[in-house]
Amino acid sequence: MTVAARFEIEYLQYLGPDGKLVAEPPAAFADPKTLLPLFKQMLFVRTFDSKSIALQRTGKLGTYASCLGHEATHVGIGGSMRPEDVFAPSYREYGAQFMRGVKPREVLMYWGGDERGNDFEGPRHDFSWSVPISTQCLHAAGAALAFKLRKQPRVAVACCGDGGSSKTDFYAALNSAGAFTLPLVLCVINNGWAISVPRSAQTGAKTLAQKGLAGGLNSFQVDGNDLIAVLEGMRRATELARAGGGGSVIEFLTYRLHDHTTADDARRYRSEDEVKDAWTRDPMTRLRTYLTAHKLWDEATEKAWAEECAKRVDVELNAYLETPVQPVEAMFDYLYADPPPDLLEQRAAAIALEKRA
Amino acid sequence: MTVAARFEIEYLQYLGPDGKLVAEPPAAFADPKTLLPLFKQMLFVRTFDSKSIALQRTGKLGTYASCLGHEATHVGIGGSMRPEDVFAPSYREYGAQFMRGVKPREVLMYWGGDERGNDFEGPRHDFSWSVPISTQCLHAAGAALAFKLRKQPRVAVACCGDGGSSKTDFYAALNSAGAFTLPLVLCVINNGWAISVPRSAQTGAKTLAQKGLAGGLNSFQVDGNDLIAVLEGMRRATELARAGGGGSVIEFLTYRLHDHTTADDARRYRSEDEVKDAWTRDPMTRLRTYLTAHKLWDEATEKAWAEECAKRVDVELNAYLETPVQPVEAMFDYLYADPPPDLLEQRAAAIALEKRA
Amino acid sequence: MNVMTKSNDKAGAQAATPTAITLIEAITQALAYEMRNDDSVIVLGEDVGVNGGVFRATAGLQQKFGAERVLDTPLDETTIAGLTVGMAAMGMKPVAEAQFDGFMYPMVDHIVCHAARFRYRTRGRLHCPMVLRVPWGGGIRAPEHHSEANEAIFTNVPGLRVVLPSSPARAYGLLLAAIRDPDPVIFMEPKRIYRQYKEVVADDGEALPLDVCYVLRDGSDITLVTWGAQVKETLEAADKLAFDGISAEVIDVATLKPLDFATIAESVAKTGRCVIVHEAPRTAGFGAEIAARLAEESMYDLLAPVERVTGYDTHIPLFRLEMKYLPSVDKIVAAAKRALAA
Amino acid sequence: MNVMTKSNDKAGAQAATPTAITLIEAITQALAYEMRNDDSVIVLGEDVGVNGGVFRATAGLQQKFGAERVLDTPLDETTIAGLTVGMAAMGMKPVAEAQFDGFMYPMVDHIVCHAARFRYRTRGRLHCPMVLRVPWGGGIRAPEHHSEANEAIFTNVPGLRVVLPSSPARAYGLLLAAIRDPDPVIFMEPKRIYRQYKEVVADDGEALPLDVCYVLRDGSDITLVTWGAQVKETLEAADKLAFDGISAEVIDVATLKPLDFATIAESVAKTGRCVIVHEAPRTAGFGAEIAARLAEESMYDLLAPVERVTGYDTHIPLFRLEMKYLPSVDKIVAAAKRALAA
Ligand SMILES: Cc1ncc(C[n+]2csc(CCOP(=O)(O)OP(=O)(O)O)c2C)c(N)n1
Ligand SMILES: Cc1ncc(C[n+]2csc(CCOP(=O)(O)OP(=O)(O)O)c2C)c(N)n1
Ligand SMILES: [Mg+2]
Ligand SMILES: [Mg+2]
Repeated sequence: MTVAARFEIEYLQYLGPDGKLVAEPPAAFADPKTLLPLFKQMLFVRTFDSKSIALQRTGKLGTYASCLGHEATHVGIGGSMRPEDVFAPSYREYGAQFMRGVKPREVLMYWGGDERGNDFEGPRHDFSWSVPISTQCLHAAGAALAFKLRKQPRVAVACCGDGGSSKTDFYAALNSAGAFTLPLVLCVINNGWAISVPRSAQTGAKTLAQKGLAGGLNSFQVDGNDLIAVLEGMRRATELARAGGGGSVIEFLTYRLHDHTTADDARRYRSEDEVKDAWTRDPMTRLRTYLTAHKLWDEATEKAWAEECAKRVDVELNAYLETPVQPVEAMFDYLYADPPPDLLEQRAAAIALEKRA
Repeated sequence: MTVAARFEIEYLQYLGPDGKLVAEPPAAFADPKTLLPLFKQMLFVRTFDSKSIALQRTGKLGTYASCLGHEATHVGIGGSMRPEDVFAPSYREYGAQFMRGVKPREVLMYWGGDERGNDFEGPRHDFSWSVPISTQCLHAAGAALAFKLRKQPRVAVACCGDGGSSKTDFYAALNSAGAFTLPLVLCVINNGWAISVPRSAQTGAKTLAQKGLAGGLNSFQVDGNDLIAVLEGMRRATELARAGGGGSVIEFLTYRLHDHTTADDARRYRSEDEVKDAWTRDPMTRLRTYLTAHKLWDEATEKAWAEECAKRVDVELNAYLETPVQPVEAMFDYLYADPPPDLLEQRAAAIALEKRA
Repeated sequence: MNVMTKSNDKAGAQAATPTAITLIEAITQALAYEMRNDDSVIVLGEDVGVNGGVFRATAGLQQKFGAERVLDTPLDETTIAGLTVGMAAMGMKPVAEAQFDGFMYPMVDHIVCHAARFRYRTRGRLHCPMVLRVPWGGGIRAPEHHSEANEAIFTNVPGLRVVLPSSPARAYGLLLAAIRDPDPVIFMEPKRIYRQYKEVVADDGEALPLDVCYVLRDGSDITLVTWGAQVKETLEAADKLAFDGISAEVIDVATLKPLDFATIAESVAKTGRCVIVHEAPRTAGFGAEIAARLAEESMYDLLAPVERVTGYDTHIPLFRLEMKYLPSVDKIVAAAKRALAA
Repeated sequence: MNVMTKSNDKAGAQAATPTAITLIEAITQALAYEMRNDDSVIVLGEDVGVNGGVFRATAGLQQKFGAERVLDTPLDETTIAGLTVGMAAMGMKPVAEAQFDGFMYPMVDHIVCHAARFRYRTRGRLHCPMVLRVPWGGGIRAPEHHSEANEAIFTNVPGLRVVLPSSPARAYGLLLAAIRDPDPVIFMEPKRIYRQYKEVVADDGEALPLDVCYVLRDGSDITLVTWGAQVKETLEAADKLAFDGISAEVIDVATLKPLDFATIAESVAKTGRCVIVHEAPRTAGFGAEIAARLAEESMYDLLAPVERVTGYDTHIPLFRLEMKYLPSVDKIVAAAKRALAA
């Protein structure tokens, strides 16, 4: 038998669910102190998330996609990028976006039905939220191609879900990354579910990481609830990309602890037991244990920080709630740089109608 | 280091370019006699191909896609299927279609600009030619899903090219095959070129076969110029599929010895040397040598068979040339089972216009 | 529940005293009926199984008919469209769901190049008896891409039917007809009125005719032509006009393609005036085709210029502004009055 | 060759005495000009590199500008569209090619959901300065899917421009304008007339205005409105009509979206009659929008019903029958005479 090619999919894990190391952490993250600011950010994100859900329940926000349980993956991804890199999120990676400068009020504006949420102050070149699943992966590939052609040492990072890894755009992105040797990192955030469809129904592949082999990419899995593994995975992938070595597919294994969105009721399709079990792998708990063991965290600090988070989130919530609706002409004003006369006529008519009303 | 998954891509080859065995042939094809009818079909296809090109050059045919050099792959694929299986070709696998009962005159009708070429007598359930690259792969997946749901022991076989393996539809097909464990065989016919774009520009993957790993499929390469390897590869894949074991991706390594189509001029983008070199791996020569060595073939037989082929092809050519153009109403008559009144009015108007002209 | 079944009726009548149901329940009822009636009918899409669809259109179907009749697909619309075409060509009757209007675009290739062409391409050897259902249109305070009225993408494509019901009864009857039709049907469901009101719809398996307009209200002064969710606003506008002594005829186009222009022409021949209402952007929306036919065939009947009340030529905004984008009763009444004043 | 260059003109004039060129050569000339002029312009597509495109539109560009400016992509239209959107959002000006009209459908999603929306979605923070070029229409005896007139797919989509040149000069000037436009442009090239005739087109980098109709011939009795390859038949029909003493005004719409209806309205105000000619299927083709505008805004000017001369409401047949499908000079003349007799 002749073998034409051989492959292995590696799995990275350093910090186990119990907060103990299961492997020697890589040098860059060996000092637990480096993790502290990220842990604080994870806590902030969780506060933001629960307050946003509450806001939605009171009717003051539209449908909202929770990020509960994804904090290590999201914050780790955002924390591994440089400002000049470009981020192409799907719709729940607030942790990554906050690390890059997007404001919580902007997230709320978006889910609150206001386009201005996408006009965020975070890196002005970052892509906005992408509702059509995985299309952002190809935009990131296009951005990576632009960086390569301009010989800029920038990396494009896109996120999609386990469901999103079935989407043809995801495959197109990894195919392009291989064909053009692009500085692209495709982060597949496998949280077990695509709304009601379990990971097992999406594909016959043993891992989602191995999809990267189809494009000849650097492909591996990480424990997405282990911040160290997330950081190390991203370090490897971004360094490779920045050095001209091409693209990666990283599968982050985590879990969606909340409903898909506030419009969903997960009890219809998954068991309480599964969720309970997933909580035992919560990214927050293990990191708290680890940092506490290293005397970098304690209950008092947590309490103080929790209060601070609550305060900061409230500021953002209020800023969102106080933002007046856009004027009616806003629906005409950002369509073309050079709007045609007919459109301007419609705009004038819409304004006139408002005045009459 | 933890390894989450390991893979190997096997390469099948039995008959080397010099017509000598490089490995023990599998039992099913150990008797060279089994190859003889297929070899004869390969010769027939080659005759058909050269006469079709000649016909195009005289203006009696539209653009035509040659199959020169693909004979072992095409005939081997067609010869491995059962009548009740379904075949979803791209546009140049005449060898496979002839094995299934499609008539050469039907191929000519199609390239001659007449839809009736698609109304072929070959298995009435086979898909017609598919110009939009690789879309047929998903139709085959849909057919395979139908077979599975109806618990029919039928297999769907689709062909696409090396270029076609970059198409999102191809990825979608292999993803579905894995997700639903479908009786689907995806044949990637890697002939080195997609019009002017070389295989190397399509993807960073080392083999095209490994794309199947993305869907968890049975994935391997065969020497597509070696009829035995083609038959063995197809045997493995169709048996697996029929037994409920799911889908395969087979990469057939061959070469497009002609221009892409008669509308193309390959000298613009590839070297004469490359083509000369490819001729040394011609599927016909090696099989002829092998069968001759086994006293199953000789020059006289070849001459007689060549004459027979020429005669048969001429009958088909003439049948094609003598087929009158469809009446103008043919463009209305096959659109809906139940055509709406406006369309019938347009039909009447078109007929009236014809009469006046 | 009083269950009545005729032994020779495979599908069976489920309830002797049908209760009033919403539009979305009518969809579910039609799907269930036809799945009982014809075992080649297969439902597929994202979340259509255990979850019963994000709008609950397929609620209970997987429990009733099994996982081999109601399939959750991988998350890819290209996949759904391509599998549907392939299954249909093999003689099944797949009813696929696109989760939202804004996610149909990856399906366009398989619909236009294949579903709409199989019969034509093979001179009738193969064909595509499939339905693609999709929740359509704005007004439910949903996120981006969940509110699009994109029917015009399909109306220039030969070989398709484009159907848009606007009441529980028509949803039931037209969906049955769509599934039974041997050609591909794009079945767009006005999600804004999924649960707007209830209507008694007998689960009798009676299809309603495709390819015809439904005259919902007779009138003599002006013809209001619309489809989908706007039927409601249009009927309300007719009420308002009646209050002012104006008699408006209201036509629900129901099947956009092929268009039953005869019914519209007949009405305009009577009224001499026409307002076309739809929520898609104006330019090259399907309303243009109706206005064009009037300009070609009803010129001498028209007593006033045709009016279109439509979405603006911009994207439907996120929900804080979306109601200002959509046609409203007031906009329709104003257009009708303009036409009447002309 | 007498080469003249101004040192302050990056793009440079290539030839002092411009020779007559075909429409496809005008495309190549415009691409080359703008690639010299602006190094953010990138050409990408299937076979656009060494091979210079299947129609030779990009012939010589890779040799001239290098493989980093002219990119052969993997064979996937979704890929081309998605990469183009991503590059454009980063400030490049990609000019992508779809190899044939029938292969554009997989691009619809990225065009409609993203190219057309980036500016709107982000309130101007990001936008998509891209052009998608595509050989368009029938009549070249090509295989299936190589002959489609599918402009209507895009004309209902806000945020896009849809441009269709019909002469070498307009191909050059409008393509330059399209590339320079900061918003996405679908640039459809009538492949049937790629090499039909030559015209002197100075390589001076002068763009022609987008968003306006071009009046190609003045007339007073009837207005003939068309675009793309049918401009030729329409002009010939005008000649024939002139022979019968009928003075036809001929308008090349050129930019379908946004439509310059004012120019058409002005002409019809003068002539009172209008024939719209296009090769796409009639129903919901873009001609419907023009007829609709006439029905709304030019009713009182019209002396006769509007006429449309179009492809039939069926797929363009394979080439043995295709010419019977397309509008012809005779069909146009007949329609004009009907309008004049009305
Ligand atoms: C093209 C498209 N199809 C369908 C949807 C509806 N939808 C929104 S989220 C979702 C599931 C996504 O699952 P996954 O990719 O695993 O991401 P997760 O939500 O779990 O983070 C679906 C089907 C969509 N947004 N876009
Ligand atoms: C969707 C689509 N895009 C582009 C084309 C034009 N085209 C026809 S054949 C071809 C190359 C195909 O190459 P490959 O898949 O390797 O098959 P081969 O022709 O070599 O057998 C291209 C680009 C097409 N037919 N369909
Ligand atoms: Mg998920
Ligand atoms: Mg090839």
